[in-house]
Amino acid sequence: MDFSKINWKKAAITAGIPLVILIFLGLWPTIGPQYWVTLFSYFLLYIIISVSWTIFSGATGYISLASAAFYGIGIYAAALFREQFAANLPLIVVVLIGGLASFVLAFIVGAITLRLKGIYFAMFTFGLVLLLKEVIYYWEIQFNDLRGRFVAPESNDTIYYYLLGIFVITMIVAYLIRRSKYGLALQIIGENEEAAAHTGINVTMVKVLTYAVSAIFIGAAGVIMATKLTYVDPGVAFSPMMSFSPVLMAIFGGMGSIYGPVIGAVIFTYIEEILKTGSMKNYYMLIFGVILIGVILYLPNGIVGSIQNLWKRISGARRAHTRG
Amino acid sequence: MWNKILKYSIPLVICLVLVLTTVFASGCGGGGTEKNEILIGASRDITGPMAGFQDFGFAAVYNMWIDEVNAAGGIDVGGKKLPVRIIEYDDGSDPAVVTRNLEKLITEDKVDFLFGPTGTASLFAAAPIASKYNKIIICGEGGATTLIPKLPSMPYVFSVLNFSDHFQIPVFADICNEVGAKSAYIMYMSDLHGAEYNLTAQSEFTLKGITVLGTKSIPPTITDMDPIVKEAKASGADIFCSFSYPPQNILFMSTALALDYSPKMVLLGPGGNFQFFPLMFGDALQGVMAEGAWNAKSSPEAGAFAAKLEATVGLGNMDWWGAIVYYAALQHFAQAIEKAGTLENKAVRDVIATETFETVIGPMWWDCGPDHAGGGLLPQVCYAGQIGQWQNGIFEVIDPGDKRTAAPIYPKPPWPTP
Amino acid sequence: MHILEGEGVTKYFGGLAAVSDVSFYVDEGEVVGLIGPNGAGKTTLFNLISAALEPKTGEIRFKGKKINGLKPYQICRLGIARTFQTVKIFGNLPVIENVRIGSLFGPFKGLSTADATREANELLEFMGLSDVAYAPARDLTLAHQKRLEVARALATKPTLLMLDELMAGLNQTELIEAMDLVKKIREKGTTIVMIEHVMKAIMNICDRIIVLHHGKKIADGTPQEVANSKTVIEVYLGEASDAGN
Amino acid sequence: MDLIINIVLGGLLIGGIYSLISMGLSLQYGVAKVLNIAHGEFLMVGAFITYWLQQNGVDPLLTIVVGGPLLFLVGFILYRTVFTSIRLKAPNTGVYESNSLLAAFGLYFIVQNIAVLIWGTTPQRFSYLASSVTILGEDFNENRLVATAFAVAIGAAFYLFLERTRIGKAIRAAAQDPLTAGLMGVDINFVLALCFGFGAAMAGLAGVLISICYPITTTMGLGYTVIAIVVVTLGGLGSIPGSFIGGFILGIIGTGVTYWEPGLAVASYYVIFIILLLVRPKGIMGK
Repeated sequence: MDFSKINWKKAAITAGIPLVILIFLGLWPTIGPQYWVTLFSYFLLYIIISVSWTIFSGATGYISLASAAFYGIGIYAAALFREQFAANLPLIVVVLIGGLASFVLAFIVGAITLRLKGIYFAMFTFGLVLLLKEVIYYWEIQFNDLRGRFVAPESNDTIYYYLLGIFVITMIVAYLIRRSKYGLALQIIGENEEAAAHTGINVTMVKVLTYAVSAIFIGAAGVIMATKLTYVDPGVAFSPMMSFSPVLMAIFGGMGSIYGPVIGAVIFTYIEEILKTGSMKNYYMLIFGVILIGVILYLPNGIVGSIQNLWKRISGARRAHTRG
Repeated sequence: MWNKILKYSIPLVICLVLVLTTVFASGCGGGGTEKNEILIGASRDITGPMAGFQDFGFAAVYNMWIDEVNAAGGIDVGGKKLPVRIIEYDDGSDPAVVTRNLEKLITEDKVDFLFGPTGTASLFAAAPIASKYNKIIICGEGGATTLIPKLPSMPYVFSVLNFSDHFQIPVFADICNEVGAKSAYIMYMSDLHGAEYNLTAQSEFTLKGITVLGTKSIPPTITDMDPIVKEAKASGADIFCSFSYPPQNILFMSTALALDYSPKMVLLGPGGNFQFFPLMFGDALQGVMAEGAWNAKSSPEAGAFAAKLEATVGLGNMDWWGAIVYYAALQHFAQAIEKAGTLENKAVRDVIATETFETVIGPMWWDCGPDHAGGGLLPQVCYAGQIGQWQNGIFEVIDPGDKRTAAPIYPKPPWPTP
Repeated sequence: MHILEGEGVTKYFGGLAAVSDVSFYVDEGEVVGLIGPNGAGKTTLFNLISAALEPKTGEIRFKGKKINGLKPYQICRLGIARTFQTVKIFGNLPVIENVRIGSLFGPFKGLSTADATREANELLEFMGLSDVAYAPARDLTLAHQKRLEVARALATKPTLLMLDELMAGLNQTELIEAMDLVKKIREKGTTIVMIEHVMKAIMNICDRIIVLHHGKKIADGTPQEVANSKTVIEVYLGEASDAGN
Repeated sequence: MDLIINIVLGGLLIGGIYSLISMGLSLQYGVAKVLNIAHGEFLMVGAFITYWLQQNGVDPLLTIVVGGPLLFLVGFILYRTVFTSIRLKAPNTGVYESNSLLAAFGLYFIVQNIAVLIWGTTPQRFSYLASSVTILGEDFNENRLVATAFAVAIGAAFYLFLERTRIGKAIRAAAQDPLTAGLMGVDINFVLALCFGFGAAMAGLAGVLISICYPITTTMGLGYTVIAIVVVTLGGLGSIPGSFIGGFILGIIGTGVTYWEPGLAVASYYVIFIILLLVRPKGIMGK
């Protein structure tokens, strides 16, 4: 390897800043106020979900509304494997089970929806969430005489560190996929699927596998969150908001970079928090709706994209000025 | 190069802003050690499908109670009168958000006590969180059999309301025996509430010689009840039970009126016991029964309370199921704090769990299991009534025994001609 | 040796036979033209070969091996590349990236990133697109977009290149450039099958011409033979007189 | 036999309203390409306007004259202000579709919460033609009979409008291919706004008819939106007759499943929906 070619400044920025952030996040439970640890858990949760969503949907343009299904499967994995089948299964094992269950579900969904394009795919995945919710409701009432299940709580710090772990893995995987040949394949599938296929890309494999891999993190996060919710029912587990939130957050932040969904998730969660508990709580959903439409109308590239555009315009203008 | 730096600095700046806000927020939230008010937190459904309960459920009663307490200078805590303040957060009826709100109330706002959320599912979400942080929570709307085995491990949870086998259905079965109703058709909602009422009714009816001729579960989203009403009509059962929530009960009434299905006895779930029901259905409600009951005639105290509550919330928002027990539980709660002389949750909890205080429903105490070690439910004698029946615009208590304010009408008169 | 052979290839759309019992062959190093009036089944035949569609009956062989039933990406990796009637480039990506994608995914064993970049630069040079290498592909003129598509196809290292109406919509100068380009590609040893409406180009470049009409093969021979074929003249004249009416 | 009569007639009586909602969504989703999650909210608004007028002594069926045009106007203006701008800014159809879906989601929050602020969340109902009529020996609600008759009449009138008028032809052209229609001199933004407006109006009219038959709440919209989405898929995207027939089919299936197991009625809709998407995404009437 030719070391002289490495741009050290760039490398330092690329590796350094995430490292600083990571150290900060790792120390957070010891320095942050108690509730803010909880709030950061929610930041991490939504970052995991929106980044996972972006891995597949952001690149290919297939709008998946099945996030709630993967999340819900994780939650039910926790309810079943922590409480019913094997009461003392360690949390880490259940997290893996939840991730695996989501992987399998996503793999099946991916494999059977190959023919569906555009909005049909969105509708199928959304229908799936609602179907799972209805069927599990029915199943629990008819055959188990219960609606919801209790899940033993974990300490806030445990939940936080698990989410942090999943977050780190999600970011690394998202980064690697984006940087790899594989990510390029995803992107050009999004551009033109037919041409991609004739350029030697195994479109089916790339699509199904990425979709399934991206679902793992959502399912794993679901397992952890079940221990925070402590009481779960199909309505909580398969809440359609979990399908729409990642889409909104990713678009809000911008899908052009890996940081877009992260920023979108953090800001969205924070706005939600302020609105819900502030003096405007009676109008919270109303304001939420207005913000949503505002973002789509005025920030179509998301926050990151818009700031970059703005920057380009400013710097471009300056350059033009000096040249003139 | 600039683009690269920018790309990384944006998230950094945002993180920085967040951290700074955090520091400020926590700096302001700290406060001194000297308490000058009693802070109560509640996650309530302010914008969601059950927002209506803000006007006539637990919230209506606790708001009135807080105003009264503060008008009198507050609650005496160790010789110092402290006013009560409530912080309410919206959860849109989503149990996941209830969890998050309660954590904020406990860890960020540092509230002293909690009041329960709206609805059974939310209550179930709230109870474990309150237990996790050892915070007293007094729960209003909601309650279910599934909670009972959990209560011994949740000593800080106090659930006020009566529900299925927590006395309602057994009393109803006794009334059926008394008037001679022999057979029943059960429609229940396919959720926790409906399922357990159905199970309780099945076993109670079998125990007391009432035949169940048919059962049907309905989803919460049902829009068309014709098939069920037609089937119930064809079954010829004396009793029709609707174990569901206000929207389904209203839909049942409308459908039954239109298809002229008027069984001898109709028992409705929540909704049937609220004043908006007679406002909606008028004379058609004559003889219709619902679960959980009290009225102005229950006792002189109840009469005074009814007048006071009506003056506060208006006649249309009267709740003839829980209002009086909510209020009694709050009176008990205030006296417990005064007796404990502290806001320390463990001490207050022990007083609540063991002591009997005089309230609007007479002497009231909590049933907290062996050694008063668990969470609490009210014993049967404390309730003003289990089953009510609309008679000439009044929701009469028809329980057998001394709680009764009027004898049951059986069979129910046919629907009035429109 | 026949590099590509088709035997009784048939494809229906609904009840209509788009390609009906067509047998054909392409020899190594040849340039074969595929012509016929609109709706004759030319593009459908391309789609069948490149596995965008699957034939109802019949067999397609490449280098003696049956290839129908394979997926498009497998066909591509075997060494058959194609372009599209309506240009299908990756518009939001830079021009060079479009070509690099061909090298990365198309060959049987994909190239390393560095090799792909080198290869892409060479191809862009060859195609005369070096000046616009870093522009987003969607900003190119139609003629350049078509060239880019050919470059991307060539990047997959095909032994057989299928060009679908490369010359359509080009002006006179661009046309001549395109014809030169095809000759240059041929000189590199790539076998070419091209669908074309521009007769001048066909007659000039092709070694052999296959004529389709209503999904059936009606002629197959040198440009001279085809130009003199009665059936072909009738079809084209009939077409012209239809259009006249 | 009784059961079959009950299922088929009962299904037809509920299906008329489904048809109306779905035809509305078919215009918005099939033609204007907005998967309008807020569709049911327009229905809810129509229902509550009727309720409010009825409380003030106006005959519910008269509300059709008020509610339809009013919601048309709202829908039209919404498209001209919000969705046109999204369409013009979007680089391709995919982006337009997903962005407008999200905008519709925002609209859903806004409309529903304004309604909650005005009308609360308590269910409401009023009594109108609340007696039964006997058909083939089975009892049916009179108000549902009337509602279905109106639904069919409105649906048929709208179909004729599409088939016979110039504007109708422009709408159908836009449904086939917006780009070409635009080239042919159709003012595409205007036509799409018309479609959105008509869609909102149909939802509003369905709401009027629903308020006559069933109790209404400010949170009921989404349930009907989902039904409409299923029906539109069933009937074929953008096919008005398909949605019309699909509504009745879904009504019959729903009623049938309710007789058997009410808890699975909604689930059965999704099963139909998912199977259709897999087997025949074009719908029964799609080309």
